[in-house]
Amino acid sequence: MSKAKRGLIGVLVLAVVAWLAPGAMSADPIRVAYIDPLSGPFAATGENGLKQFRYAADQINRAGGVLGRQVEIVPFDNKVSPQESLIQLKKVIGDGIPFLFQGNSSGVAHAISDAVQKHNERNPGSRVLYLNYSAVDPALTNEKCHFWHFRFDAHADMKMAALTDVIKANAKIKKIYVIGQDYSFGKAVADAAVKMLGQKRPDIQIVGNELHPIGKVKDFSPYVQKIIASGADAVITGNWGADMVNLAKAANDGGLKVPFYTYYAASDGVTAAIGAAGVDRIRLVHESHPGNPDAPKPLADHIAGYKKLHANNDINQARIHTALNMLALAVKKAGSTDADKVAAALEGMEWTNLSGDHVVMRPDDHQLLMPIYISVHTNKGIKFDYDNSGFGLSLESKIERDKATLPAACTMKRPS
Amino acid sequence: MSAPAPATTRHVEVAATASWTHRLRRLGVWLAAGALLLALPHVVRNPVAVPVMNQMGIAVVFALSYNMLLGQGGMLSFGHAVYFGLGGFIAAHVLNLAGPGGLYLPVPVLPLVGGLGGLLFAALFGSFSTRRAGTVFAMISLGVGELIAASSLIFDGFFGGEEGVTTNRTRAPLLLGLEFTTDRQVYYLIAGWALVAAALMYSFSRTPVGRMANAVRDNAERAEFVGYSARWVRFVSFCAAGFFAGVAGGLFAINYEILTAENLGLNASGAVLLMTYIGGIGYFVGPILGAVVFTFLQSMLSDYTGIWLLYLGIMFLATVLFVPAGLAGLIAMHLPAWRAGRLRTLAAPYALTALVALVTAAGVIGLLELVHFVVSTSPSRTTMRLFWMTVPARTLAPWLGFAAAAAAGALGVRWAAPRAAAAFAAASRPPGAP
Amino acid sequence: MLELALFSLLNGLVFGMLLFMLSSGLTLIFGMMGVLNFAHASFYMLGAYFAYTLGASVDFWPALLLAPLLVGGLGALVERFGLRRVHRFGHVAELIFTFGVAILVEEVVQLVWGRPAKSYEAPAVLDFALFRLADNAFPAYKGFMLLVAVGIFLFLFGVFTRTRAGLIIQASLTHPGMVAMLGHNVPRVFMVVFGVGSALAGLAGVIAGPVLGTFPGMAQVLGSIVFVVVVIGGLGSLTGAFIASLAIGVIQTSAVALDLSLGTTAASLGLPVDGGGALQDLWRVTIAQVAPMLPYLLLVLVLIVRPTGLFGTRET
Amino acid sequence: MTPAIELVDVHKDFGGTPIIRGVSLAIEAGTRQALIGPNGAGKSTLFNLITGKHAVSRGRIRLKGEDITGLRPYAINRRGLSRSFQVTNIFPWLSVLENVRCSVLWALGYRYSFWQRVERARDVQERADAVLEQLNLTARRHVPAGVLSYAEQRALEIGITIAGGADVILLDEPTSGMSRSETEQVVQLIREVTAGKTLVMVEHDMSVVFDLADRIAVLVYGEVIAHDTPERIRASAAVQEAYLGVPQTTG
Repeated sequence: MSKAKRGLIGVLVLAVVAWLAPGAMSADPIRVAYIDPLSGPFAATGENGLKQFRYAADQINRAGGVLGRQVEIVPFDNKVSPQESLIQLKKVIGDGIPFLFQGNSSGVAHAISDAVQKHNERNPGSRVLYLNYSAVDPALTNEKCHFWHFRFDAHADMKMAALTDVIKANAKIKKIYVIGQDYSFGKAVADAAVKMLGQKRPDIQIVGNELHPIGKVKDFSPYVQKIIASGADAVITGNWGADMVNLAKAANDGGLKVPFYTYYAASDGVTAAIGAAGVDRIRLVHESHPGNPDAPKPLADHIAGYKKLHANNDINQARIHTALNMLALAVKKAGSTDADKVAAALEGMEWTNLSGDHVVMRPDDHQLLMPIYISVHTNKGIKFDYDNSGFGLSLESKIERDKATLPAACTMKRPS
Repeated sequence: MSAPAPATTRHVEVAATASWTHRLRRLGVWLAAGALLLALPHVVRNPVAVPVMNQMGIAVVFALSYNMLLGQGGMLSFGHAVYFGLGGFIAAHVLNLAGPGGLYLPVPVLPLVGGLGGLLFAALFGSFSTRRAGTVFAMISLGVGELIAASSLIFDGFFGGEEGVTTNRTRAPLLLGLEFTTDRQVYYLIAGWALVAAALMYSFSRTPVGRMANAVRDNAERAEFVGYSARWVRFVSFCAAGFFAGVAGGLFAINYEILTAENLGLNASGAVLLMTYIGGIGYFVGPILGAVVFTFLQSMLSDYTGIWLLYLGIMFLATVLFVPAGLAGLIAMHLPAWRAGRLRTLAAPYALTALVALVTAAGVIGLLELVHFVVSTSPSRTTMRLFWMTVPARTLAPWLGFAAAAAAGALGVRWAAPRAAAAFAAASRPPGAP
Repeated sequence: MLELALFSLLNGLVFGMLLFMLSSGLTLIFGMMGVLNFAHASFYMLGAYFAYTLGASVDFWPALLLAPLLVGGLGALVERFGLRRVHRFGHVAELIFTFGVAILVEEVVQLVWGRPAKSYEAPAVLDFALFRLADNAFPAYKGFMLLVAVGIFLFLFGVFTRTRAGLIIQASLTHPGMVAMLGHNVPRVFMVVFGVGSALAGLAGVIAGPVLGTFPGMAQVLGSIVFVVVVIGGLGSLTGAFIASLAIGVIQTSAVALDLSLGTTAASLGLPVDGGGALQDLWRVTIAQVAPMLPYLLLVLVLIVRPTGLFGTRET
Repeated sequence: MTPAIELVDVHKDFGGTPIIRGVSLAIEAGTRQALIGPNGAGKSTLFNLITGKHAVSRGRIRLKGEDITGLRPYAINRRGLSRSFQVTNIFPWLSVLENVRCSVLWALGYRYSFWQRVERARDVQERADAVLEQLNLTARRHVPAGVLSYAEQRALEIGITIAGGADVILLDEPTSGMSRSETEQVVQLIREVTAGKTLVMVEHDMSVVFDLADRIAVLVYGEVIAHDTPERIRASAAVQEAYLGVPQTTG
């Protein structure tokens, strides 16, 4: 018995020795860090994101790379924990990697953004850029904005602005129920919904504004009954993960037929888990064409090529392609990997993404401006499904870029 | 009920005599520890080492405070992170008040603020939870832990919601011109505090109430019949543990400049239980070892494998099953052999056992990684990197190979382990015994 | 409003009975062996996953029988080769061991079945609305869950009051150590009890998986709540577990329907509320929001007032 | 002179079953009082009532004139009363020395101190050393108490009881399970350590009782049927009939 332990200690000693030895010197490729969950409950999302980054990087590399150098994605596992993210950030900085992508969880995003800002202010010699491809808390590009943070996804208020435009046009909707997880994002969605609906359709009644504890609700039936009792014509929710799946299932079981406007009810197992329960009920607000019924050619090729490599994964974040290519272009323009120069090059950069949309990185707050799509969960006319389930998203409406753009509220301090 | 006979591996509370040599030797241990801590950042060249050592220092203080409950006081808590987290949040808020025109509060004093915060809440929750030990205490700690964790997501004003509370250590006034901008500067602060806190916690265990904590752990009824209220003894220990957990939280606030809900959640409470137990709850140094090893594995293992939590779980179970006295117990087990000068006789049988155990481990790890690869990647990908090799994961050969290694290793362990055990028994026999 | 109350009650009943299937096994194990089994909900999770896999190859109905048997067997193995070994190191070691098993099971489930949620569906036969009231539908599958849970309850009740084995178990719940005096093979009895308790948890997983979701975190979501039930009811008391299960089930579901907060309550009583300061959130929070926290609050309160739980006679 | 312990009409029932049925007893300070009676007479229960382990159902208990009814065991101990247990009740993981030291801390005024170190406290050290010497356990001082032999544990049990210097000592069957020679040693030990103190003991071994005790109380079915000097108890017809008439097994 003690021997097994002995062995373990031996391994440990070896590991410590290996760790203490100075790391290999940075070689030729341009290294880009990817900090997201690669273990634990959210690993599926993180791993799929990593694959999409590598897929996009391979395309860039096949086309000759950047400045004659290859792009290498270096993954770091943060377990969606702010604390662990900061440890990984220190590793990124210690390894001399100048760029880092992160997207899962706004809490983590705030932690990283704040730490990057402090690090860059204190250590002008080793600055890093934080490229946020998915965390949607508006504050990140508003009151918490800074020069070394860029966001490539539409933030929650932009999505809500688009969503409320759609609702505004639908005269049949008179009563709306808002339900969400009790934390910053759920509250931000609820507040934005109430505010924007009040401006655009004062006649709509908010018949319920409910927050439930995140990840703790075992059975959503009581909530569904409340929604039914309220007589709502539509539901808005920012729920994700198991909270989204279970809400959809309970709605189906309880016989609730009204549309659900959601942010995260697709892919990474969610589409398959919702399955038939969500058909024509679940709608998704997102930044890219859903691929159905008729995908633009570049997007269709991109998805098809990815599917060939990763049959069990989906392209569910086309913005990853946008983000990495815009970074590559910025490095090219700056002619170096210096964080400040690349950041300057990114400001105001324009790009045509896979959906064929013209997007632009607004210099005032480093928020990418783009059109927004609303799609419905269905199994009819689906060419590119999610989770190999036969279910997927089909385009319902598109809100053009200028309609989805909100005024910038950032006072950007640039390094002199 | 008759008293159970302690297992021989269990720590004997050797009473230290107040002799000169003894005190000198103990002072020497602390001085050596201090010197080592001073030298470490100069010896270790890896750029990531300093941040990881900072994390270790915080974990050490936290785990030691946890062992004041579990090891010293016999109180199994599932909510100790509450005091770590609350202490940290309070420290972060206070740090935000400090600065030009604000509170005069230099950074090095901040852990004390965290400690007082932890103490405050420990006194509050301890007032009702320390009435009983055993299951009742454990369950109340679980309930309190869940309650605080849940309220941390509801009470935005204090906990800052999902983003948590951020702060900036460079805005605080300086004390003696000490700046804390780099990780290395923070390292010395954490190392200093960890050393002081460890010394204080050690001293606590030697005070009347600390000794009575052991007595109450052993036999609460008897303690009441020698004049001590078991509840008060537990309460004082609980408050002290809360204080030092808060100190650790304060150090965390300085190091990371952010506190979030996860710092006081159940996972954090579970982690401190794991690291303390792996290190060995019967020894003062146990939690230190556990915290260092655990933190190291936690932040490094994930670079190599996606299923590191599984390995950690296996390691934890193996510790509970085979080495309940923990890493420290394993070392202490060999003290008799060392005193008798027979440690050398163990080298060969141990090395042999370690070798076959390593083969087993490699086989098992290989199999697990293969399963992980096959389950988590697309069928189109056929090869994976494993142990510095490229392995065709979807063919039978590697599976058979690793299975064979595991089986052969296991057989080897069955053969070698009894020999190592016999060698151990022989080496540990007191001198003069036949 | 009446149908809301009725459905809340029905849902509470379904959830409460499900909790009882879990807590009965847990309290049985605790009562006889003195082990608070942290891994109990893990066996529940394994039940759901086994049924998911079996359901794909055979069908839901055989899986309903097979999965709990498999889980029970696994539980017996855990007792035989793990718990029994740790037993001599005392109760804390046992508790910590089960804590480790819980972690391990969660990791193994992720390794084998992957991280995303599984689309484990209720059988098509039961996919219809049992009855409708106003706009609400009560799914047939929930009726089936209730039926199974009541069946298990009656079965346990019968075993405990009518059979010799049941009487022995009941006696040993109140007087641990008595089994040994009766000349029974104690280790074997422990193994069987642990296996049966695990199988019950597994069965709960089989029938709850389609409704509450089959994902790696499902054990953690339910794990501590089952603990709460068993402790509130009184450790080792089956009656207590039954009553606490139903109470927690109904409290949790009906609290969701209450939109009262301290602020609105105070306002309706005519008290002015000062909504500022760090505690401003305290006034805003509604009972519905804190519904899932209520069991823990109840746990702490019950333990403070009555350390033995509501129906228990023993503390540890 | 106020009695060391005074029981006034003490009753105790467990779940409705009366165990102690109106005991009134005064134990003079400085005497060695034995409590005898058949099994189940309530001797240990009476100890548990006096020491605060159980609460009385009715009646009062006074210690040196002061009412201690309903006080917790530690509060009673602090007023100068200490007890041993019939079944060995020590701190098994602590060393023998630690066991004794823990037993003197409160009495020497250290209370819940977390600013002094025990090994630097000279008075604790001296008192503990003296007790260990008396117990003849000096050589075993660093051994965990749980691994001592049975007789050693019984000695330690007495040591823990008397170390704090209480002047009223209650011993519950101090010689149970011991051989004749061990018993003699323990009797000698008891004589030494309780010199000048009030001793109350429950004992089955009649030779020990008549050897040690100044006064004997006979408890039968929860009532004191006689309380007198050993000679008179021996002669009492009531005791003969109710108790001594029953064949006794000693040891």
